[in-house]
Amino acid sequence: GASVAALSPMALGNANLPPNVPSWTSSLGEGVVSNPYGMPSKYEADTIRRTVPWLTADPISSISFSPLHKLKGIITPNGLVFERYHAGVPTINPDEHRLIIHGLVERPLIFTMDQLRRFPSVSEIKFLECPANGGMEWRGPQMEGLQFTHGMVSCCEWTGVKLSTLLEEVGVKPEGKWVLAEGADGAAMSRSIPMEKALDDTLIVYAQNGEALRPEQGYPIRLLNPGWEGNTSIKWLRRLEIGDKPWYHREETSKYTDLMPDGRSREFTWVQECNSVVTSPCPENPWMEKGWHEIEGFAWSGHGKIKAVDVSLDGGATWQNAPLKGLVLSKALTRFSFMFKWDGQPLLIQSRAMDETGYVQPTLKQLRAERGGNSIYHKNSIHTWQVKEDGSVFNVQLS
Amino acid sequence: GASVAALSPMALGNANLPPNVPSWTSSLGEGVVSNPYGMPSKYEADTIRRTVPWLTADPISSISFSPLHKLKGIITPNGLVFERYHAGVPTINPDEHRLIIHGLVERPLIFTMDQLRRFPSVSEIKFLECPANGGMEWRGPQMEGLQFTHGMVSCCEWTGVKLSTLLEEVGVKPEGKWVLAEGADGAAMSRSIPMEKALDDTLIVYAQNGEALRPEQGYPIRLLNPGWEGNTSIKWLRRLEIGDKPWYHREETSKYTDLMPDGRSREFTWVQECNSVVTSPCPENPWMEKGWHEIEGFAWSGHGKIKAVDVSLDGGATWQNAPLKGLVLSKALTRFSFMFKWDGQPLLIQSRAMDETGYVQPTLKQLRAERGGNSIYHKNSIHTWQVKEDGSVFNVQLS
Amino acid sequence: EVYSIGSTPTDAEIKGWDIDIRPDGLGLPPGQGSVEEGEFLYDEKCASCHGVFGEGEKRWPKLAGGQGTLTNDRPDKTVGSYWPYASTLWDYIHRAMPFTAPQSLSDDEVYAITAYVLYLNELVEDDFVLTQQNLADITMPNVDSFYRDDRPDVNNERCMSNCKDVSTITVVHSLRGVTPTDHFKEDGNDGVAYAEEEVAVKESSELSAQALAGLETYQLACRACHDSGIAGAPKLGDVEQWTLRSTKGFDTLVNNALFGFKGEQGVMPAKGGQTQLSDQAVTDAVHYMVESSE
Amino acid sequence: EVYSIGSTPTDAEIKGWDIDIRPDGLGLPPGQGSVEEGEFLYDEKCASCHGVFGEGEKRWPKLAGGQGTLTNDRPDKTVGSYWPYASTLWDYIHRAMPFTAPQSLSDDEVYAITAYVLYLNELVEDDFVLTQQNLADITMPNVDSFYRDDRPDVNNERCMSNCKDVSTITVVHSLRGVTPTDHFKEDGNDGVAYAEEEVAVKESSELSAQALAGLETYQLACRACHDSGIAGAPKLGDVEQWTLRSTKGFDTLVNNALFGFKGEQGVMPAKGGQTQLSDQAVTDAVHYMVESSE
Ligand code: HEC
Ligand code: HEC
Ligand SMILES: [Ca+2]
Ligand SMILES: [Ca+2]
Ligand SMILES: [Ca+2]
Ligand SMILES: [Ca+2]
Ligand SMILES: [Ca+2]
Ligand SMILES: [Ca+2]
Ligand SMILES: [Co+2]
Ligand SMILES: [Co+2]
Repeated sequence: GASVAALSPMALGNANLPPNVPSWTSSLGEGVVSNPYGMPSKYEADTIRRTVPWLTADPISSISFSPLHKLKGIITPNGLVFERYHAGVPTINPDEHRLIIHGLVERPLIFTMDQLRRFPSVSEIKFLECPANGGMEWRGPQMEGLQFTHGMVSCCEWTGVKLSTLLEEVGVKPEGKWVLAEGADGAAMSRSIPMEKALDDTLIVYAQNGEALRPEQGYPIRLLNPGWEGNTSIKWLRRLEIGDKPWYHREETSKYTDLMPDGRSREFTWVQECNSVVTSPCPENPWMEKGWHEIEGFAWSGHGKIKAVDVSLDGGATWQNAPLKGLVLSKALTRFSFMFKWDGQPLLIQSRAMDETGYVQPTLKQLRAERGGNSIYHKNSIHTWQVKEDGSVFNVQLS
Repeated sequence: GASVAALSPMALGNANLPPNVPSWTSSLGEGVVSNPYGMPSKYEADTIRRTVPWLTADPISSISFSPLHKLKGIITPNGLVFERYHAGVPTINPDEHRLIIHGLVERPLIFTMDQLRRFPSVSEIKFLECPANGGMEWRGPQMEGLQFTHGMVSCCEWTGVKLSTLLEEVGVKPEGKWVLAEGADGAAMSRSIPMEKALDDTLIVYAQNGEALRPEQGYPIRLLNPGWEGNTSIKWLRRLEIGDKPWYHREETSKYTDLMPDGRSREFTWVQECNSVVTSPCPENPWMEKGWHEIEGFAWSGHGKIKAVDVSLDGGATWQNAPLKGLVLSKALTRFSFMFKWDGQPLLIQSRAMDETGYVQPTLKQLRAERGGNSIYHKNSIHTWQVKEDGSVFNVQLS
Repeated sequence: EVYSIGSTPTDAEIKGWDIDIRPDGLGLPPGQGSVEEGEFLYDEKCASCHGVFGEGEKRWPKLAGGQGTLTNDRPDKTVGSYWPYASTLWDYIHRAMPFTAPQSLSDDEVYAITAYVLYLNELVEDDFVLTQQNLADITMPNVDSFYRDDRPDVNNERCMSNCKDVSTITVVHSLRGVTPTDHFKEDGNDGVAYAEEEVAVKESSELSAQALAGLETYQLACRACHDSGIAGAPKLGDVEQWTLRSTKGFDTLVNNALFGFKGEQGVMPAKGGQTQLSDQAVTDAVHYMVESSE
Repeated sequence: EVYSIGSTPTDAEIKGWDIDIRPDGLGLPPGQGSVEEGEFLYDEKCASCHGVFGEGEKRWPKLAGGQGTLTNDRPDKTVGSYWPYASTLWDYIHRAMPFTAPQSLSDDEVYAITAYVLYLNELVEDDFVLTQQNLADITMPNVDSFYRDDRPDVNNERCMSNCKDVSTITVVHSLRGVTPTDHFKEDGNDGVAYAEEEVAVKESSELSAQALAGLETYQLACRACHDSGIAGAPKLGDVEQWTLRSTKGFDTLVNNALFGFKGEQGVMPAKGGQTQLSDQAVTDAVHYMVESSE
């Protein structure tokens, strides 16, 4: 194989390139526990979460985006999981934190964090997504990189106790149909969860990708509602009250309701419907050379497993199946891949996912026709990257 | 349920306990991108890798252990993956790093890191273990915690290119039966890999748990031989040479050979055989209360999937099956769990794993009878924790 | 009950944390508050962000107005125009507001401020007194407009070829400059995608000792408004604004900072709302702000 | 060839990195070196860690001796007693030694040092000259003792009950103090499980400017031996040892540091082996060490 383009890094000077002995080969590096808790290479310093200040009034109630363009596989490392909270990240001493479960129950209970770890635990890889992901682009493309168009989604291995296990401990009364979950942060963030979900797959989580939850993710404990709007997975969880009706709190009335063109609004739009995006190429990962490239991306669905992903290179006129790779897990990011030999022609790359319910990811046109331009949340439409002749990539919408 | 013991943290003072409003609820926390690359809570500061200085002459050629007692699920977060290297961690500029493949091939090739990312990629969750894991205890128990008895194993989602893909590019000649892999570190660490493995599941890895490889793990690229001795998975990989015979370099003669009682030695003992350990309770995780506890641990096998794990509470006289939980993947850590109601009696807790080949994890007595006390590597015997009446836990061996 | 782990909370423990309010009034504590009392409290604790008339300062949420706009091209969703239940307002103010001091309001204060926000939305009269008893009776204008999620609402086909006429495709480009790519390519390691115009603030070496002593207080109590200039607050480093104000004399500035005042352009709460601060600390912070803006 | 990604390396590029040596001699470059030349080089570059006779200082590897011990209770695995091939020695010295300066030796130097390590193991005579041609002919004593992995070698049963007589179980406890649990429970955040006895080193405030200037050089070039006292090096802070040596006069100390010397207790390599260091830097480092040990 001969290179089709010059090896541009050569321009950097060749002291470390063959035939020379690189400086890092002719010397000793750092010893063990130089970093007892390790960090990425200094050459990866631009792999960080980022925020967009104009989105919110203050960084304390705001969002930061995962650098999806840098991520591989389905696990998001904890340091790069997107952040969303309403009163900043509280610094909670786990020894002084409690979980209370009360309301329409036989036996209200209060738990220390150590006690929660005595229950049978489960570990599950699930995505977590803010329903506002992509929501800045209902009216037109605004964001110039994948980190900002789709970066409000992450995927981790979560460990904790099934909520159903704890509900069995307290004994839910027959009238108990809803659970209010409440955080210990300055927003005392609260959401109403229906009992069916609570008894199905909701978790009380204390670990994330192997280690204790990160503060931004709810340390020491959080709720996790797999496949649902991220905000329902209450962080810094302190209280669960069982009731017979929903609470209609601020985050399920003023926010996280979807305004329709007729002036009415959908409420309790919990599920994050099937979605997908190409992560390479993307504006941050342009193509530097002609020839073969892996067109790669991920798909996910709050309704279960991804069944298939198709890729189009011509803006949606023709599609080809892109094989899934790695683990295909329910309500988890799922990778797809499509090898393509690029000869320098301009492209309009799209991906379209289908989940196990048979639902096919819609076009933006379809979504807009149904929902108008003001519903903010749940924009899961097919996304388009424009690849130019020079390999640069742009966020565009087709109409 | 009533507590069987006093809630000891109460002693800390109750300003943040109910009915009070905790300080972190009545104030604002930190805003987004306060930590563009996030870190654990300050209350988890003791969840770190640790080393044992007397094991090696210098920390630059040494080992640090993963805090297994703190880990949950099967993913080891990158900051806590155990470290082992022979000349320190080199700081490699990825733009100035290359991979050369040459020797008995049709077309030698040299790759930039960007070029490697153009190949079809795969992501797989695999454990990585140093064959010296547990090797300090052939003659008797020496280490006082799980971190040190078993901490040379970690498990990540690795992303990269199959070595077979690259070997197809260079075109291996019929005489090519072995691959020499060589690192760019100060040890220029090298090992001979047989062609069958290279064409089976060996990977050239550039990402780990979603993000770029960590420097300690071979940034920007490393080899990964799933299920094999960690040292064969050459880090900071710079060169692969195809040859017709193995090289018998220092790390496959002086080291990583197993001295038997008859004075002869096994060579090329690549596979990490089936192993398991209870991670809770353990010396670092004593039981603070009587009543129900989850006895939890993990098992792994370099030969494939874990089929079953049994737990004994009486030092191996009687065993009960401990259900596997979560993902059961080939050559990956696999969790098991056993609920147990503890009334305060002393216990000798053991776990015993069986893999899909039918191999059952041996006793230390069996291993010693076969291998004596000087083979250093591959001590995968059943491990014993002694639980005392007060819930404290000790590393013991039974004879 | 399977595992008998955990203990039984006392009634007092539950009561301290059981703060949720429901549309039917369940959870409301005894108490009351009038629109009149509410106005006074609102102006002091809320107006700096949400505007004297609930119109919202800068990007801080608007609380009033917007009725009848929900089908507009740019709908205006506020408590009055959008929220289905008054209970939500009581609950949210009580659990989360004021932003910088959550759960600091007494129950009567929450009744009063809730009454006033309803009044700003023309939902109650100026002599209205909100109580535990009458809250659930308030009907919000938009209450009947919510319906349960009925998705999936769109139905795409898995078409594989000839799915559209390529010649009809129009490409709409993104607005350049919103998240400039150079912010995340080279040296953008601060986590901020879009740098707002930086105010040139002085180096600490140029500041007096007293000004430096005020830095911490500034960051604790003043930054929220004076960094960005919300609620009409003069921005740190804005020489023009600060020169103007300094003409009143330094003592007047300190006095206004200590006791608060309502100016033409906005409201300055006493000690920035952090009444636990010493007078000295606040004075130092004023030194810091004035010197930084010379 | 499927994807045609990457480019063709030049022969020179491959040659620069192609350093591996095989038992059959494949890979050995032209060159040679004698035991005699090797002794000189070894003493200068290797003995500080591996001992003048290959006996190994402290925990640094032993290179010679141990023949006939492989079936002992405490076997002694060295180049002579254990290694199957001489090529491995050449390859390893060339790629990785001396530890602090890998790949710094010329090919002839590697031949000479390899010859000397073989001589220390009584595998060649003192007049031996190792060459590209004769290396593969050297037969190492342990070459026939290696056999391919024949595991699984043990066969456990999946017994479920009555697997052993509980009354026969003897519990062997771990040796307390090796990895004390208090190091990873409370305040052990330095990542070190077992703290070795600390040497009381002076505060930097007690040191002269020249001594402080030498700190960096100390850490770069001297620490490896003088922190722990390997190769007979006087330990930093060991007042007795340093007082003894200071009696020779400061200039003698500096001279020995600059040009190296062989003392009774060990070898000091010239400039600690880091010959790129300026004389001044080394002098400063001696100041640092002497003052720190007063
Ligand atoms: C320092 C600024 C600040 C002050 C002072 C403040 N708020 Fe807020 N307010 C906010 C912010 C920021 C939000 C949005 C929080 C979020 O993102 O969840 C908010 C949200 C609200 C909302 C919900 C708006 C909506 O549309 O969902 C109400 C109601 C509210 N505040 C009332 C009050 C009241 C009443 C007070 C005084 C007692 C007050 N606020 C004081 C900043 C402030
Ligand atoms: C500063 C200390 C130091 C110096 C100087 C040094 N070495 Fe080493 N040597 C080491 C260490 C440490 C190791 C083990 C490295 C590892 O962990 O892989 C080692 C390993 C070796 C081994 C392999 C030992 C075995 O049993 O596997 C040989 C052979 C060797 N060195 C030869 C030399 C020679 C020859 C020189 C001089 C040219 C030299 N060393 C200089 C520290 C040193
Ligand atoms: Ca309640
Ligand atoms: Ca007014
Ligand atoms: Ca920039
Ligand atoms: Ca070669
Ligand atoms: Ca000699
Ligand atoms: Ca300690
Ligand atoms: Co109250
Ligand atoms: Co050479």
